[in-house]
Amino acid sequence: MRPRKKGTWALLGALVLAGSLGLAACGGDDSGDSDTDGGGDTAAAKGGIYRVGTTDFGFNGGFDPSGEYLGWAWGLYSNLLTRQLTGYRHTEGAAGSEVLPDLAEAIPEATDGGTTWTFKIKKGVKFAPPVNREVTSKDIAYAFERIGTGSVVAQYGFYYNDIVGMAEFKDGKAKTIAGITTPDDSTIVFKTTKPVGDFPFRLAMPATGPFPKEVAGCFTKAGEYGRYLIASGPYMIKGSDALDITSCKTMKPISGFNPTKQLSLVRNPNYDAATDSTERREALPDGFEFIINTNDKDIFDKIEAGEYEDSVDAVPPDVARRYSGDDALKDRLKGNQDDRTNYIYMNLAEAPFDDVNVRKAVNWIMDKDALRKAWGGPFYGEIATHIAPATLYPGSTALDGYDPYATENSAGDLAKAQEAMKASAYDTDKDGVCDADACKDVLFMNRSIDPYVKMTPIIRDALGKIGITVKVRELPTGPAYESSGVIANRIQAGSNAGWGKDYPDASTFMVLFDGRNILPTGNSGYALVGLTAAQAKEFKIDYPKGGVPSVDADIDKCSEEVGNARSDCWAALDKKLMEEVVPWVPYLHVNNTTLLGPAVTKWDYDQFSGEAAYAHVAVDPSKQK
Amino acid sequence: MSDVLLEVRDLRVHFPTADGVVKAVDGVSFTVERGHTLGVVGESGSGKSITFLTVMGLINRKSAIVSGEVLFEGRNLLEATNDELRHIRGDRIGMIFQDPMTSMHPMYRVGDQIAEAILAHRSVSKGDARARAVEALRLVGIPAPEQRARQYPHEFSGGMRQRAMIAMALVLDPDLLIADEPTTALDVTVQAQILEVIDELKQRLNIGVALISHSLATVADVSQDVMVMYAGRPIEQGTRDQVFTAPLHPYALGLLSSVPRVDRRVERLVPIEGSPPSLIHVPSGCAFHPRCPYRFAPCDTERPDLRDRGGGHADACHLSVDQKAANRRERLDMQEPVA
Amino acid sequence: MRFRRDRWAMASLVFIGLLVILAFAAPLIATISGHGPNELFRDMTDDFGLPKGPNGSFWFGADGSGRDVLVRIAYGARVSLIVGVVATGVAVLIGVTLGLIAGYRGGVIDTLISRTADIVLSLPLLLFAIGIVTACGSSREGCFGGTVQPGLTLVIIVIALFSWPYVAKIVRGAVLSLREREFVEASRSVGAGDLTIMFREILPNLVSVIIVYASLLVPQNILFEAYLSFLGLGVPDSTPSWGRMISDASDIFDVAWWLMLFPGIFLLLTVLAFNLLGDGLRDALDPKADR
Amino acid sequence: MGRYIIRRLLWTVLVVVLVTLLTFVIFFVMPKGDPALRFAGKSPTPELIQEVKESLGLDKSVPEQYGLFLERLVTGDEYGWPGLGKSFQTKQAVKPELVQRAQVTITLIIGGALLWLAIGIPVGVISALRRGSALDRISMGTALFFVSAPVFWLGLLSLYVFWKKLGWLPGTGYVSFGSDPGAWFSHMILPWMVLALLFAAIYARVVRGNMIDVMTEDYIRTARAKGLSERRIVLKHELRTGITPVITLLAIDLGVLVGGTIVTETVFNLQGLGNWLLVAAQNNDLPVTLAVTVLVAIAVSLFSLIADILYAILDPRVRYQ
Repeated sequence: MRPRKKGTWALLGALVLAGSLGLAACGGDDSGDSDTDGGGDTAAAKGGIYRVGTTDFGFNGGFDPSGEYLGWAWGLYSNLLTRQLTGYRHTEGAAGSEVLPDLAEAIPEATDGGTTWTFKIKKGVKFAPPVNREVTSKDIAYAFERIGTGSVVAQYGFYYNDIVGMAEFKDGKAKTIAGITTPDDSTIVFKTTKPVGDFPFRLAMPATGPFPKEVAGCFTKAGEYGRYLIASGPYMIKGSDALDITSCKTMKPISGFNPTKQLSLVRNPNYDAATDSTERREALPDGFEFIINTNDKDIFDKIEAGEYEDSVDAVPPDVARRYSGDDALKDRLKGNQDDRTNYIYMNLAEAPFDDVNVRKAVNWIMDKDALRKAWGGPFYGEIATHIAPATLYPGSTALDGYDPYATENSAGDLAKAQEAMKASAYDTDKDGVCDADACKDVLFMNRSIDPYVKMTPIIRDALGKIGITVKVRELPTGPAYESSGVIANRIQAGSNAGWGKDYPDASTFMVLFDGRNILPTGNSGYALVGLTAAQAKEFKIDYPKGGVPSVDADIDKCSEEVGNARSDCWAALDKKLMEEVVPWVPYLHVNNTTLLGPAVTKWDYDQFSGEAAYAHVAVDPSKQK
Repeated sequence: MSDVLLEVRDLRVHFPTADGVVKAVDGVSFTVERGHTLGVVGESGSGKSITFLTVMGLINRKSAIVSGEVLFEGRNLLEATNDELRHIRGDRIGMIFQDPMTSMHPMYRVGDQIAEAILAHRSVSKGDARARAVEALRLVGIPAPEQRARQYPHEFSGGMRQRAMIAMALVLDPDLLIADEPTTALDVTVQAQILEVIDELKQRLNIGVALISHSLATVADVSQDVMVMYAGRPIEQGTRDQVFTAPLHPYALGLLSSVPRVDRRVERLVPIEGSPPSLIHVPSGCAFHPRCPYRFAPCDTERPDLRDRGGGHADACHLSVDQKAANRRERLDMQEPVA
Repeated sequence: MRFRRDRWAMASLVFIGLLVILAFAAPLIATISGHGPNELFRDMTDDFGLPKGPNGSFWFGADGSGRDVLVRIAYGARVSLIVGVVATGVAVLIGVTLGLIAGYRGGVIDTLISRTADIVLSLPLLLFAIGIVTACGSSREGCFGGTVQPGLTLVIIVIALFSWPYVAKIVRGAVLSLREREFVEASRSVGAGDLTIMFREILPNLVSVIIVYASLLVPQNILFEAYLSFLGLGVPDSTPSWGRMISDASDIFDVAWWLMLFPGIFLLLTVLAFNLLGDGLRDALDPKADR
Repeated sequence: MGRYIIRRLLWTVLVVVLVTLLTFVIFFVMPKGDPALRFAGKSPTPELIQEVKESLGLDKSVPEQYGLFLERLVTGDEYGWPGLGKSFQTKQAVKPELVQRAQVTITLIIGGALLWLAIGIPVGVISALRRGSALDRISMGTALFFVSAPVFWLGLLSLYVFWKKLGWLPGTGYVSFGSDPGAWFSHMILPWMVLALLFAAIYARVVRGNMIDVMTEDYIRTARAKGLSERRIVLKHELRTGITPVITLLAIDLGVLVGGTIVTETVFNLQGLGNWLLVAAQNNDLPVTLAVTVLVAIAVSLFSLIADILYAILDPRVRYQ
């Protein structure tokens, strides 16, 4: 049985799995509506244990916040366990995308031309037992030292490369990071080499701490600290108070976290709600249980029976069908936009996709509705018509109703596809069907798990209509990703890809089209937009005669913009990509889908993590089983 | 004065199969007397083994149609229940088989296998049974029987194993020993020893023996009575001397002439040509006629009965006694014995 | 001949015959029903992308992509039969050759071949199947210098690779007992070469053993293909395979029973038929195995 | 005997070396992606990839890595002996999970084996004794059915019937005995049954065949000629030789199944070795793949050694050769 599970890489845009699906498109769903009752009308109250089932935790950094890059894990840290300088409301939609102070008293204005950020830390925030001391600015500075420590493998450490002295620290040339100073225990100052407008967003990411060095300092290998995590938020890992921190050697993994069984959280006795706000965290249940149950069907049976409250995994289509058809149950089914795009990529350096007309034809022919059906239909997301989800262009209306390849029912249009194909050199007889050898046996990468495998016949069928025959390789998620990222493999196209935001800005999508980011291995811009002849030579691949279009200049331009102008600039680039460069067929803005148990009295969606807003949930223990 | 142990009357054993009825034994009558050895001779498929397996109740009764009488000390064994038969087997009638290599269970010690026979019929302790087993081994001339009893069959030579089989068959002092080709699988030198052991024990224990063999030579020295079988029927019966000195039936004659004999002036082997008949489609008339060098008019139509030709010497053949004598002279290339 | 009287074996032969016809006639079934094997019928999936069950036009219902299950089962017979027969053929070819050599030559060659067979048998076979299939599927070149592409050929190679040792062991054992027989001695004494003896004298005596064994290997290899396809390591999706169809059903077997039931029944009956045929052949050709 | 065992153990070591070497070859030589990439984030820098490689031990040359693997296997590593390293995927030490997973698989195999022996042997024996009867035909027909039925299909079918439709049994997944013995048992029933039915069918056929062969043996006729009771003949003489080969078969099957219950584990969602191996191999999790491979290779070799030793104990003919 191929597992349908929340992937290891939910936040890794390149690796979106079935688990992280977003935006409600299906009847009666509630995109704007924040504090949703979970089906009961009981008032949300404190108490009870909130239980969540999942087939697999899927941590890719061993749950060490310094390296962990899984969206759901980010949700756990920021909702429940750790408090960063900045944070979010943990709610749905635009309100949930706004960055707020958390550990910091306020988000300061940058000084020195946007390169200096001085944060004041709140008093009275204490680490959970056994550390039991106040959180200081040094604990945050230490978090950045961890980011700069190679062996920790901070997967998104690149966001902090603009901090002065980070490079020297990484190379071992400096003992401290020159650009991070802590004048006193409640002040921390960051200096960046250039203005970084979205710096507060970056400080909301879990790798920025705070971490007590007396514990975390013992664990500087990738993923180790995950089993010793010391909380600063309302909850802590059960049993963390029993951790013997007299020395590194006496520490044994905290009992409440077994990576293959469960993660149990209990209230952190040192948490003072007065330092927090209920807008950010209500912290209603007395504890959380995250339970690994490898039987996906059983998880949803248990939710239905009231044995679990929630699941990390996507709701299977058959369950969604049953619930959405039942008025009494409908409200317990949630679909929320996850700010992510799933797409078919085409390799611009490989025939026949080196011809923009072929790429346009592919966009015209693709039956996006059928592709969405493979995912489970409208409940599982909105059909994508451009690169980044519209929510990443706040204040811009440029993409409202934008669909350059609009077809009836989004089912594809053969006539328009053939028209595009006729313009291509690969259609030598101009009949709208590719007849060149280049269109035969095109190497097409896909994943070997549901729902990806269900897309294969649809893609094969669609491409066949314009004369492109594909040789589909279906590999497990990891190997598919790795193979696509090796340029020498010369994969011509694929549907194993998806991309999500790290924080709400379109730049987090456009990095995929920056030719300067292309790597021979580990490449994530599979379409190779912006590839230069020099790079092609270096990677030992042929460079197409017509060249490869580049948007590097557009990216540089937009990066400097701020506010609505920034959104408009990115939106214009999105359009340019869709109409002139055409590297992708974006087909779905995937939803995060959730089924709630009968005991859930309050539930919200966290736009930041793309998962349940655990900080705002509540259960009625009397309805639990 | 003879003491008849076993009397078989008109025994028939037929096996119905998909291809027809196999008449494995088709009218056999004979007696075995105490202190005597009956030699039963015939080619494979002549029904000699089936006859005695039927006597022992060792054929599958479900798949065979058996008629006639098997009187053992006056009791008809064909009417005995399985349980009654079981008590007679091993206890009153012992049997040994052709291949000593496969006739003992390979995974049990020889002594234990003999003791098992004792325990099946006598209420004695295991220790006593083992002691008797050792004695039995000693009786059949196995050296160091105490050690041998603790060994497994594959550690025995062929001859030793057959001795052990004899020990097993005789350990309960049965009245009758059926030896089904006991020497066929053995070396020539060992053959004589085994026959000697059987003969000696027969005399010492005063039992009756049925010695089955495909060779007349084997039975020649130790039998008192001889029966020659062909295609499920006896075709010649008589005392040893009668059959050996004056065989009547051409088949018996053939068998005898194919035996190398030192007392013959000219060494000559005359095998019987042709192969044994199918038991489903037994040739009409005399079953031997297709192979018979002397066949004549009635042979392929009329079946000759077994008839006494004087002195209890009987055969089943259409030829006249004189003709047979002439054939004998020609075939055996010798004079009538002066006896 | 005993085989003719074996009613079950004869029935199996008839079934296999029908299956072969089904496999050949698959395009005909597609034409009659008007449903191509890879044709997608939007109407046959609902709003949630879940397949619809049997109806007048789709007798066995549709799969998750809206394809006709009946038509795909007919095409799937091809894969099962081809893999079953070809992989077995390759395995038998390798197994017989190596078994003959090992049994006849003995010594170092025998040790080498026998030990290789032992090692292959102690390999975690699916691991290597996964390794090979994944490795060959991840780049444009395929693997083994581009000679092998994922798909039917690779599946056959993997299966043959893991089933020859069984054949080799059987053949080697049989050769060992034949090697010292008179007729071999005789031809050796008249100066026949090793190859002549191996292939002209010994091989003909092994024919019945090989036929029996091959006939029993076929159903195993059909199942093997189904297992590989079930685990997503088999033929590409455009080639319908029963194992893959069952695999597609594995997540939704409770709401789309037809997707699990029908391919499974065909797979079961096919394997059963080949097993019965093999048993029948063994009974007929191997007089010792009278059971 | 002693020397024989030592020789076989050395052979086991050789098999482990060869099999792991092959695993390495398949892992590195065949063109595949680099597992390091997966843990370097979505926008990896070459430096980060290098760090990940170092943290996974992939920065060294392949022969060096293999040498290190063998060395750690023998001398142990930071997680104790034998050194199996930590999983690429979970960053957790392989050994404790190997133990945990092995328990699941062993539970499955032992429960299944008890069941299939309990079904297979009596069915085989009775079929042989009642050869040709209706009972025999039905038993052998059923056996052939289960030999032919694909395990995954049977598994899904049984889940559909007993879990989804009848609701008699809970669904898939493994519950440890310690946490809830009742749930442990009810979750294992179907996997045991499905695994056992296949093997029970195979064993019934083998036992029947053996018994029929044995029943025509001369020594059975001898036993009967000795006047032994039918009961004793069957129980002591026929079964002894009829079942001895089954013990060998069992030992070999148990060894092979240590890594060979992939399909059963996959269908029933049991987090055992087979399932682990499948996932690890598919995701290039080399340390896990190697650990399971080593365990399987050792299990196969050791069990076949056990089979031989058992055979020698049970069959005196072998013992003295």
